[in-house]
Amino acid sequence: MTSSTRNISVAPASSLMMRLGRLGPLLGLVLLMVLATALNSSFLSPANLTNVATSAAFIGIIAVGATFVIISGGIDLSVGSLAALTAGSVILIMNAVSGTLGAGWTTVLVGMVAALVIGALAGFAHGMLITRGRIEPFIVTLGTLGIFRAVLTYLSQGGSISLNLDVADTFAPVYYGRLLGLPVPVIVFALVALLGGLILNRTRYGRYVQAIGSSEQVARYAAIDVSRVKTTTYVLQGLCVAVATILYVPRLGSASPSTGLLWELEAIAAVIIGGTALKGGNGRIWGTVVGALLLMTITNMLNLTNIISVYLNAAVQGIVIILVAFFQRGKR
Amino acid sequence: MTSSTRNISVAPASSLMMRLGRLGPLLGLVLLMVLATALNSSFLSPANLTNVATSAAFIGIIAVGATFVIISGGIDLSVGSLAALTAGSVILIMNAVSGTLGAGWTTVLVGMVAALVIGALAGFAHGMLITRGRIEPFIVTLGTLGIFRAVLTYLSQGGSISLNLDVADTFAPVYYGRLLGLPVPVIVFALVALLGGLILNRTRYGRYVQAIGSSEQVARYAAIDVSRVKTTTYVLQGLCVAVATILYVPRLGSASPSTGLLWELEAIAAVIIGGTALKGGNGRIWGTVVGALLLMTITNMLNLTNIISVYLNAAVQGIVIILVAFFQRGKR
Amino acid sequence: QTKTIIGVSIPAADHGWTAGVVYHANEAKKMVERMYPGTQVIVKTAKDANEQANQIQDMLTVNKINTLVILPQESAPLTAPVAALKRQGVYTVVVDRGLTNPAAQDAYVAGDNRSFGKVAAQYMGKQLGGKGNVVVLRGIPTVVDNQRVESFEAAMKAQYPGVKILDKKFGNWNRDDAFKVMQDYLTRFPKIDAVWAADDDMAVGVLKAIQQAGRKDIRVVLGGGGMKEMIKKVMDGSDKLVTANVTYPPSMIADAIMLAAKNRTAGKALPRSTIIPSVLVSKSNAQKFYFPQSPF
Amino acid sequence: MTAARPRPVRPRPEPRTHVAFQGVTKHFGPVQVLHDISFEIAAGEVHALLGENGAGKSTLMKVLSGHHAPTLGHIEVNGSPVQFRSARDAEALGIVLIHQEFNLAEDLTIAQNIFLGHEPGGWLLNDADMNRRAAEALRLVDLHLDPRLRVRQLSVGQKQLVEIARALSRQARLLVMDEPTAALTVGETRVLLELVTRLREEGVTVLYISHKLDEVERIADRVTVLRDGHFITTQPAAGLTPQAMANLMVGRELEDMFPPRQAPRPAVALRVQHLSVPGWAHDLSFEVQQGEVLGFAGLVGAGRTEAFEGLFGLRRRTVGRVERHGQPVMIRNPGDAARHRLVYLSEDRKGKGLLVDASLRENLTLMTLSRYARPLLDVRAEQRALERAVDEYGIRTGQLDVPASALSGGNQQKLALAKILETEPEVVILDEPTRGVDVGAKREIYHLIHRLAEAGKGVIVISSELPELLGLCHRLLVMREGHVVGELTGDRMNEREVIEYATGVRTAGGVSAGGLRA
Ligand SMILES: Nc1ncnc2c1ncn2[C@@H]1O[C@H](COP(=O)(O)OP(=O)(O)OP(=O)(O)O)[C@@H](O)[C@H]1O
Ligand SMILES: Nc1ncnc2c1ncn2[C@@H]1O[C@H](COP(=O)(O)OP(=O)(O)OP(=O)(O)O)[C@@H](O)[C@H]1O
Ligand SMILES: [Mg+2]
Ligand SMILES: [Mg+2]
Repeated sequence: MTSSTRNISVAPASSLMMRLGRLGPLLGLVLLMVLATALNSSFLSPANLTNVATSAAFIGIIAVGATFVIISGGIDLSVGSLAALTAGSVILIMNAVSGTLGAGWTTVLVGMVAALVIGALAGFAHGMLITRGRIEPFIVTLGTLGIFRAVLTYLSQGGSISLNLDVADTFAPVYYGRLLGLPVPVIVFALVALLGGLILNRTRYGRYVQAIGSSEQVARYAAIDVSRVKTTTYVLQGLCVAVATILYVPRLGSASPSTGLLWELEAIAAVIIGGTALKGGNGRIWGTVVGALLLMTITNMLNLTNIISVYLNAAVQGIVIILVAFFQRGKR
Repeated sequence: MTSSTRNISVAPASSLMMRLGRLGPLLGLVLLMVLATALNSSFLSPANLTNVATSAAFIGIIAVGATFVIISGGIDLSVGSLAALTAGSVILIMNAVSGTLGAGWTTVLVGMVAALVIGALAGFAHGMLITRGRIEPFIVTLGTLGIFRAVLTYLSQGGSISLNLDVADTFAPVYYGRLLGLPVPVIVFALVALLGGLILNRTRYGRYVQAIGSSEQVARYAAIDVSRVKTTTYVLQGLCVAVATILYVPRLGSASPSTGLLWELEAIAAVIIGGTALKGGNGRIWGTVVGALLLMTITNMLNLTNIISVYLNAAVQGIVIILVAFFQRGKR
Repeated sequence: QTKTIIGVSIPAADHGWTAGVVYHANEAKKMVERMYPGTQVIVKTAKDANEQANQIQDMLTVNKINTLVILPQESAPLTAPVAALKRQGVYTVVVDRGLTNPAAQDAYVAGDNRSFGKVAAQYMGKQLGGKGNVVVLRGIPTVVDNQRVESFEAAMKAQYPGVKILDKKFGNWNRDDAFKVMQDYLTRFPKIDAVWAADDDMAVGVLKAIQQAGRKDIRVVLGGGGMKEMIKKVMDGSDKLVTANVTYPPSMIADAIMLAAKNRTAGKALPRSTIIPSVLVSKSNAQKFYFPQSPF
Repeated sequence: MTAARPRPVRPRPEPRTHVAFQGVTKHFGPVQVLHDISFEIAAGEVHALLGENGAGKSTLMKVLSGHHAPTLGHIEVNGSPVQFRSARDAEALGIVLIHQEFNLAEDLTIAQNIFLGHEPGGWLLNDADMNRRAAEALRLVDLHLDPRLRVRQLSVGQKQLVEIARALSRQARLLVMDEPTAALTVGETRVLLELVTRLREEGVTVLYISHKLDEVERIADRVTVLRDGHFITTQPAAGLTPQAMANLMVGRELEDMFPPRQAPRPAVALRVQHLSVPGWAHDLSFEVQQGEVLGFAGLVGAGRTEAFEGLFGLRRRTVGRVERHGQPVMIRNPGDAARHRLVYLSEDRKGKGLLVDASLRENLTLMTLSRYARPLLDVRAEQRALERAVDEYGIRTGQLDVPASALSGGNQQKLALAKILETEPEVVILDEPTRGVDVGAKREIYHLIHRLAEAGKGVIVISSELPELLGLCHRLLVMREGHVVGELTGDRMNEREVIEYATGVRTAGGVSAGGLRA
């Protein structure tokens, strides 16, 4: 061809700033940890760090699912309610089958499968209403937010649904146990995040999720089955909620109308603090993981100190969230 | 240039469907009213209808502001907290000045002006953080959601802040009074909605808001001061919250950490049920008004009947919201 | 003779105690409608003060109630709306959380938040032998919570100055939040002698957190409110940390409804004020407070 | 414009019909866009499709490639009727469309876009392989970019090349190119045309849409003309001059493309000194007289667009001094520019020029709303303005109350032009003003530009079409790698000199860009 077109080298200029921007949430987390340690040196104790990681696991696992939904351009407000409903239903199911199957692992397995089925079905319903029903995701999941929690409230008659004690004992290691020295929830969280990252970045499906979030029109022109991919993101979200619930149930062995309250906001916040744009198109799982850890570190830090009036806890959280977002603003 | 513009025959086909789609929320409201009347004939009594309209006024007024924010492509999650903080601060201010200014209208006026100033300042802060600070609106307002409520909790020391009784008596007519046979809040709601509609559809500013929501880039190239217009939408939102608060304070005469809880969800729901797209670009104020009325009618209907377990209220609301959205889905 | 229509407005069942309220209100409705034919009871729940204010207005306009039994979400914001109903001729019975302007209520039936805190402090101080470290989990920032915590602290300071309150954080009357707060307390304080969880839902989370950490230093976990599982533990003595409870019975709503029905159908006024004091539940009297049918 | 066609004589097998349109008709709602179109495309030929803006070319091609379903009629491929449910069905038969309006996911990388829907790899994607193959495809179109760059960062011309590379990577048997050269400069265009020739030799059928009729003359075997959605004729290209093609398209004789140039006035309309846009343009200084048409020539990536975006404050830049009509002015953003009666038409009409989802009326009046605010907006006056502009700029549309996205490419361009000229500016900067515009309309735009100049405006034209710059401008500045490397007037304004400067064969002999001011 003609030599008239220059070879344009992709100059690495300004990429340092870019990278710093990308690392914003991580920097935020590190700074926060330094601050927390300064305020109370027990912050860095292994026991406390595992506590933080374990608590972050619930929101974190849910947020991994939310990352997919948000990257594809959707939103799911119902995750907290779905967690509550799943927890309640699963407990009722396990209590029921424990009569015939006993209080062993069979019953627990039945419960786990039930959780996954419920999560997947709820996600599928969301996906169908959004794609076939052509209703805004915000509306659909705002609706089911009410519906799921109401059904749980009805099932529990407003009180709590408790797992039979003997089943709870069998189930307990799923939350309280340790593998390789780490709490099970932390391991599961890590696995879910790795799998999520793999799916998002290394599979066709993940690529399509990003393409759809970037431009649905383009994706459709590229003959991608947009409805199916979108529906699947909600199913993934449902499955993530189910996994979180499976870890949650053995913790307190009960579900009540206040289970999972406002988890949706925390999950979405984790995703966005992690650098995924709310309007979709691109994002990253590791950012979400950092986001979840960061949110939990703030709470932990506030519980470990007394310097701020308890009334102002929420203010500190708010300020930290805004500051972290400010750190990584460069890249937009 | 060539005058060769063809006139291709224009048949009015399919525009009926389009129109029906646009009227979706209105149809939903009418159907719901028919249902409510069937369940309890006193639904249609003037007293009940004014009750519904009055209760809808708070969320409705806030939602008018939210319509601007959402059309411009933003979001404001902090409205409920801001309402609480404004109510609390205004009560403290009025209590303080009533010592010198007495319990008359001067004090009340001071309170009203204070509310507007606080609302506008909060909105301005949001706008600055979002435009100059380049932080996602979701994050900024999630942060201030926590901050505003925490400050109120601090001011009230966890309890509630009450308006002095004599000032409350002077203030009362602002909520309980009537003008032309209609409750004051309904009149104010109507005025705010009319003004909002006028600004959105018949002024330059409103056109710019829509242009920015449609494409910020194009708006910038078209010499629109994007930052200023966006900031102004948040200021408008803050002013709407202030107006709602001015109506709210004489009603309940106090503010507490739970004032305005979850109003943001209701306001956004009203906007989106009304047919404004969450991703911005276009929307309509009358739809928002209908959306607010619709949400309140659902609650009212549930209060009027006994056929459904109280535990399931939220489920009914959820289902109705989804159904209404389904009605108007055609247009997307 | 006009028919008695009693409107009951209570908070939505969002945690254990309010669930108990909803349960007892519905039980009372059944009983009243059986005992006083022709009397109608309408039970409605509201998720916040604003909705409750709308709700009681709706009840008057549409259901034409002439008696209101209300357990306000919050006192101050509902004072004006209840007063408005009273002005329009409704007989108002306020339960648990007294209005800021007592003139707005015809009758008041309530638990006693101050005695709730005091009884808890006295029991705990005694158990600790007047010396030790206590952590406190408070509820949601409300007047109720403030009263309980203030009187707890006051009583402790007055009677057991040797007991030290290490910190008090909000657990939001929620098991999960309480679990997390307790975990962090356990990290932060190497020696804790007793936990005042102020609510049985929170006590559940606290117990799990202690169990997980395997800490042996804690001797007392005191909840409150009378959740059936907790009462059962006290009754059976199955958990050595849980040896007592402090009542704050959600059934007070039922008492109020029954009182209202009895007096209103007879055309009489209720006593201005009926206070149901908080009492200590221990192994000896636990049976009396055990309602296995209630969700709470 | 009449280059001899370098056509190798090939042993042609019996001309086989590759695709046949059979009575294809298409409605968009109430508007009928295609009327009973029937014609055939032979296997292995380069078949050009001509027609004015809005004639229905793009629509017909979208029907062919499975993006739209015809309302009536059908398409035959290799003799058998087909029903495409999606673009994938068409691609399965080797029919690939290069879109006129880009269809790239901005958040994905070049490689990810090229292989979207066709990713290599098994369960896990093989990104290394994908990037390697994407680089190969890019090399075919002579675009030397890292395939891992996000498309958001590319310029319009580069996006166009990526689109083409994507189509090439699909092993097409029938390649539909919808105005592939509209955003390309001479160099890239030549590369592309060579590519088309090579594809034909490999037996690929090419359907080629362009408003650059000299290109058509160079490469097409046969030509089909559409007018107002009707089939007009199919003719062998051999006997057709660009002039004849234009006449077929428009249905009447077109005379002088470029009006005679009037002498500029002695007053300076705009003077810019020491404008630098980091990474793009270095220390530019230039001025344009009132009544002058100043051209900016250069290759893709020369930094012309960026320089002017910088001037308007749309990019980070530094600037020494800007004078308008002799007065120093401060331009920090497009708002300042508008106040000083400067406007800029972006080359990227979809991303920066038009609100594609908004109505024509809202687009037209976006920059002149103050005119209709009294104080409330007078929508009826806006509507009248739209009717006038539609007439004046020849915007062809079935209905006036449609979103801008429903206009054909060329008509969108006219709307974008109308929008900025509505502001009655004193200095007009037009970046690729005739992108995708048909010959007839081009001529109208040229005349319009001259009317602006005659009225004393300063006009700057950035264009990749050399003939356009040569025919239109009083003076040309040639940019290369962010520097003004040459200034051409009078006799020196010819194709050879421009290309020599633009490609660096000739330099300004040590004269710095700053010294090149007129
Ligand atoms: N989605 C649509 N809805 C309504 N009308 C449309 C739509 N798409 C195209 N049209 C109309 O169809 C006609 C033909 O458009 P088309 O894009 O095929 O023209 P074209 O020949 O490609 O023109 P150009 O040379 O400008 O690209 C135009 O009048 C256009 O307004
Ligand atoms: N020095 C450079 N370093 C990196 N990339 C460059 C450089 N110069 C040019 N480019 C690339 O080439 C593109 C040139 O932009 P653009 O094509 O808009 O320039 P232009 O002069 O306006 O050309 P035209 O208007 O003809 O398209 C840029 O997007 C960039 O990716
Ligand atoms: Mg076209
Ligand atoms: Mg350019």
